[in-house]
Amino acid sequence: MSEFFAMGGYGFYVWCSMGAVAVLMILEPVLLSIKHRQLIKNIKRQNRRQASRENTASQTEKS
Amino acid sequence: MLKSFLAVLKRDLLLAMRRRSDIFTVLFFFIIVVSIFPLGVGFEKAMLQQIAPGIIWVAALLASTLALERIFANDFADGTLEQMLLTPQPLGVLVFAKILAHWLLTGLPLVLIAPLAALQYHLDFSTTLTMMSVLLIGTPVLSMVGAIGAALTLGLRGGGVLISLLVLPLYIPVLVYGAGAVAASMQGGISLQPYYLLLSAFLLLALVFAPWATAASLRISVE
Amino acid sequence: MLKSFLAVLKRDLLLAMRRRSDIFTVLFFFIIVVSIFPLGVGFEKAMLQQIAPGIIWVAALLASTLALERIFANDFADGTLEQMLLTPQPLGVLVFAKILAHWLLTGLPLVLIAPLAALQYHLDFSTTLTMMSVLLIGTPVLSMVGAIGAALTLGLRGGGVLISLLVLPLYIPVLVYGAGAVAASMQGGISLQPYYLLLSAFLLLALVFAPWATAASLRISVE
Amino acid sequence: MTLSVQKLQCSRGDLTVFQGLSFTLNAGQLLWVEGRNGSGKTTLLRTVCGLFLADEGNIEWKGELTKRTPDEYYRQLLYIGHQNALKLDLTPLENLQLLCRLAGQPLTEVQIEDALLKMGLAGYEDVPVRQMSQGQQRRVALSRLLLTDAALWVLDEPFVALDVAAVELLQSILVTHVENEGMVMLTTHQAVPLPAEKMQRISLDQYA
Amino acid sequence: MTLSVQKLQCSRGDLTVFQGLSFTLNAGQLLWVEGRNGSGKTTLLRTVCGLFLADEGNIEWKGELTKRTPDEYYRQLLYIGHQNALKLDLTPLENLQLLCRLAGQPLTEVQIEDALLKMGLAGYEDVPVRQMSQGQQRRVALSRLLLTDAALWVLDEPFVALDVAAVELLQSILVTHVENEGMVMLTTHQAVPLPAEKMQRISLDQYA
Amino acid sequence: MTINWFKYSSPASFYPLAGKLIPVFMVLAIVLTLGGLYWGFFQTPDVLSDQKQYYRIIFVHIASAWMAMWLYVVMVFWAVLGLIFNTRLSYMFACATAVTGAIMTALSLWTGAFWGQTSWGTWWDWDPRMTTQLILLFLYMGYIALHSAIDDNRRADRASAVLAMVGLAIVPVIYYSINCPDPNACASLHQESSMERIETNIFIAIMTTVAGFWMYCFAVILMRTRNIILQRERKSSWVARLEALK
Ligand code: HEM
Ligand SMILES: Nc1ncnc2c1ncn2[C@@H]1O[C@H](COP(=O)(O)OP(=O)(O)OP(=O)(O)O)[C@@H](O)[C@H]1O
Ligand SMILES: Nc1ncnc2c1ncn2[C@@H]1O[C@H](COP(=O)(O)OP(=O)(O)OP(=O)(O)O)[C@@H](O)[C@H]1O
Ligand SMILES: [Mg+2]
Ligand SMILES: [Mg+2]
Repeated sequence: MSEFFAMGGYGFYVWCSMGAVAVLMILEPVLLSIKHRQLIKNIKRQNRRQASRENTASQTEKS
Repeated sequence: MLKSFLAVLKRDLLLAMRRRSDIFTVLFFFIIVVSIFPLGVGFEKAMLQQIAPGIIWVAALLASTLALERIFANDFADGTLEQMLLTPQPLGVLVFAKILAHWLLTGLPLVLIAPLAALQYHLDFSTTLTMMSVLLIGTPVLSMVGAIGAALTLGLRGGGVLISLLVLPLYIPVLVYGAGAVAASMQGGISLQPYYLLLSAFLLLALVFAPWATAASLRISVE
Repeated sequence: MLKSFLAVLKRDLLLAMRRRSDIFTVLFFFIIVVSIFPLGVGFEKAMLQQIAPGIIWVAALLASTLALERIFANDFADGTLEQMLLTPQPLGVLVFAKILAHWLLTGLPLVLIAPLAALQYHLDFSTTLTMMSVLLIGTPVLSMVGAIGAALTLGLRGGGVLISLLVLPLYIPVLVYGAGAVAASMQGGISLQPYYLLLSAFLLLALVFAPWATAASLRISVE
Repeated sequence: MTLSVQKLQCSRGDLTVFQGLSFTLNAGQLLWVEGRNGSGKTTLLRTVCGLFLADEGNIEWKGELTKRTPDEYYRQLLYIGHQNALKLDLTPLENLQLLCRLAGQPLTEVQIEDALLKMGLAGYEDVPVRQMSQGQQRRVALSRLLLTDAALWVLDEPFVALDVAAVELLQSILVTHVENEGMVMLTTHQAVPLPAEKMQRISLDQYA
Repeated sequence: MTLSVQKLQCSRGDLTVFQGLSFTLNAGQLLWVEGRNGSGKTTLLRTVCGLFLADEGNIEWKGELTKRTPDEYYRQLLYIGHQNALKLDLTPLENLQLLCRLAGQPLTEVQIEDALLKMGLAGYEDVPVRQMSQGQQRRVALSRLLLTDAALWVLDEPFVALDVAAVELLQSILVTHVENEGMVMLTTHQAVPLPAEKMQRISLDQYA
Repeated sequence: MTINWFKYSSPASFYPLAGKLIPVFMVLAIVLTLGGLYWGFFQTPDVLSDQKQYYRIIFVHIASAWMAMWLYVVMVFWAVLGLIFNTRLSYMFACATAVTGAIMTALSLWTGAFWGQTSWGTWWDWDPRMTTQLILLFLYMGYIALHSAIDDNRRADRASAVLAMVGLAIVPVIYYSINCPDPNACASLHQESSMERIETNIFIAIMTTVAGFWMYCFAVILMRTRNIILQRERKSSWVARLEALK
């Protein structure tokens, strides 16, 4: 096992490359989905505000 | 059409004449950049000769990009550009006049001052001549390509540096063959013709496409 | 007084955060300038190593001057600068805050990115460290001295190039000792202490005089 | 000669500034665009000039889409916006000469001097525009109205920075133009003394 | 509290813009500076603020030369010029916060929101100023009048770009300030409804 | 039966479609990439003797280097499509592609540098291919910088589209100029791709990893496009309705 990770003495280089690739390629989709969730939360909040505003407007109209 | 072309050209030259310092600024920038390098890299003659073509060309590139920032910025800020968009002439022609004026005011002086720089780096006479002639073909390409960048970044914060960022990578072919020609001429025994042909081809292509692309970019930016 | 200092500092950092691209623009300008030189001068390893300190320092100088153009220009154009002149605080303090913000946004990133440039020029590890530390002492001096130039050229046409013209000659001492320290460290066996001492002395002098001189220049320019 | 705008909709970023805007402007009429701050007056004028791209709708000049035959349209159009379009380093004379040449209408010095005189700028012909006050610069820009033969004038807040005498002068210039079968489209918070049949008003507050 | 100006003379380039100008402005008074375009109104206001250097004459605040004790003077002074002094990339809230902090008067968000609301900018608190129209930007700048505790306001054409509603609002703000023993010095081509004893007029045309 | 392509050119109908496609591409990406790497790491021991184990960097290096180049073309394609047909969606694609492209370029430089250090003993050399890759990174950065420097989305889209187009027109010239800085010597220039002399196992591993990277890029670009859509169209009614469904 440790022989495998040593990569014949080049372990540092091989794993630095692979590591960078792994980190970036995992980080990118993760960040994107976090952003996506944030956006959806914002839109929901915006919808809620809109709805409550419309509610109060229609109530004042009635009264 | 020719009349508007001439009118714009004349106006830009006139404006430059009103503030003659502008022209000298670019020139001095070029000279200063060329002159401070030896202070950083040392004064060894052989080494200076070797790096001279590269340094002089990069300095020309930088001077040209920096000067570019102004090519449309003033017209944009004071509303003249809007008026140019609202004329019954094709915008490309007016833009070409502006680019030409810009080259006459910043590119051409660089070509003429280049021998001074060559002197500082101990280049011989024939190399200096080569240097001047490739600069003469190369700098208009820089102005043309740069104008597109200037049009795209119109009115943005940090315009100056941003233009350089966009445009410097696009200058690379001119840099490589421009500096290459000078280096070849320094070595001697190599035919310079291919260099001249390539640079002229770049110039032709730029002449055909750049004014048009610049005009399109201006329309986008003014909106 | 401290409050206004912090307010100005915070505002400038906030503005930069609003347009994060601004910071990267300067960085990339630096990297691009450093990277296009070899295209002009050739790729020989020994030669690249020899010219590296000079090239990297000159690129830092240029990036720093270019970024300077913006330090007061926006405040001037939109009238904020007038308001800063009309406050009951000493102008020098506000100016110092602006310069500090400017260095944090343009100088410090240069220091941090310098190892990449060193890599491209095949510098070894200890030389790279020296490079970073002299840049760390030197770039604030550049910002300070440059601010005076920026204040003097405020609102003039051709600001960008004009500043470089005024300021680049003033940068020469920093360039000479900065590049000298790196070259010395590359050779090995030479004490670097005098270089550090001199650069620190420049920094101290700049800290004492520059904000004050900049404030005075601003008052003149706004009139 | 008619300018007709149909179902115009413009937006800035996310915001739809106005929509469903239609009007027809005939020769000998003035269109006064009104509206609150931020109601889209500037946006409308720029769109009509083709400087801003509408989301939807047509703008026709003499029955032709302006996008289709811009040269024809621009020959008849004069736009003066917030900005004066003057080069600060040139004199009024040089500035006006260039602007007229660009509009395809070369003029002699005498004509331009005459216009400057009428605008109350006698003695300033050879002073760089940079050395003039706000109002004087605006006057130089407005001198173009006396020089142009364009039929359609599009003016964004032309009265700004003018003193009382200049405001009256400008008003009379506008009235004369309209009476000579010209067309004007303008925004302003200042009244223009014109009879109702020569003046249309449009309030952008209704099209938000 | 008095601002008194004696024998002021200013020149721009070769031209002497005005000379021998003297006036005294007391608490609870408004000074309306009139004059043709180019008569030197802007120059006068900037000189009073210390942004422009006079050739001759004294400017005194509470009997002290303003040059001598600028900090004292600037604590009481609010100047709004042609330019709005707003950062286009920041929101109105951030802009006003900074301007107040600079003037040595930190304010809470609530106070600023309140001022923006009064200026008719509700809903624009978090929009970058860049995305506002001319008039809206001017309103943001003028919100400072509602927030400041400075006694002396110096305003250069404050009514420019404002619509009718905003003009009325600004007029009422000025009147209130004057009635609260404040001082205003302004140039405008718009009348300000104030009784004669509270208003001084000065015409620069006489001092050329 | 013909498919109505234009139907999917509107963000409203594209958004849910993309939502369905993303998991598919993601799974494919994971399977192919890991499969390729598995093949490369465990099925090639006979080829890679102990001294040359660093050779394994090639799998990710080539994949990222290829993606870097292809994505630029893809980006310009969408940008040009946007300029021609003025469709909002294609601009959004272009914009989304740029970031992933830049990341891929950075990865190829990074892995290349580590490779260089092992095989040539230098982190960086001015080899034409490496230099071109660096310049490609600059071009991506220019595109991104320009786009983010402009506030107005419409202007940002169109301006950066023009830039990308000009860039693509000049890239071949740049590549050529770096590849043969001396035009006199260019006739003899013959850059052979080492792909032809390659061992089959390694070839399979490379190709599978490359396919995996393609799938990954599809997935990520779709994700980013969806984010951009939400960001730009947050005020429009279909977005509001979309969330009501959830
Ligand atoms: C920072 C450094 C490097 C960069 C930017 C870089 C860039 C590239 C690019 C763009 C390609 C794809 C080109 C193509 O398929 O034609 C590539 C492929 C390749 N690179 Fe690198 N490279 C770097 C370092 C290295 C090093 C040090 C080596 C090896 C000793 C290397 C060996 C290869 C090989 C063998 C291929 C694939 C085979 C081929 O198509 O020719 N690269 N690299
Ligand atoms: N930068 C300058 N250089 C030289 N002279 C100037 C400059 N700016 C203004 N002037 C001159 O100074 C005089 C006064 O200008 P100022 O701007 O103070 O006028 P103003 O009363 O504010 O006019 P307006 O009503 O048009 O704003 C003008 O006659 C003008 O020609
Ligand atoms: N650059 C911009 N980006 C985004 N939105 C903008 C921009 N400029 C203006 N807007 C918005 O567009 C709307 C219309 O602006 P416009 O300048 O056309 O108004 P206007 O009627 O001319 O106002 P004013 O009387 O204040 O000049 C405003 O609500 C403003 O918030
Ligand atoms: Mg407006
Ligand atoms: Mg004035």
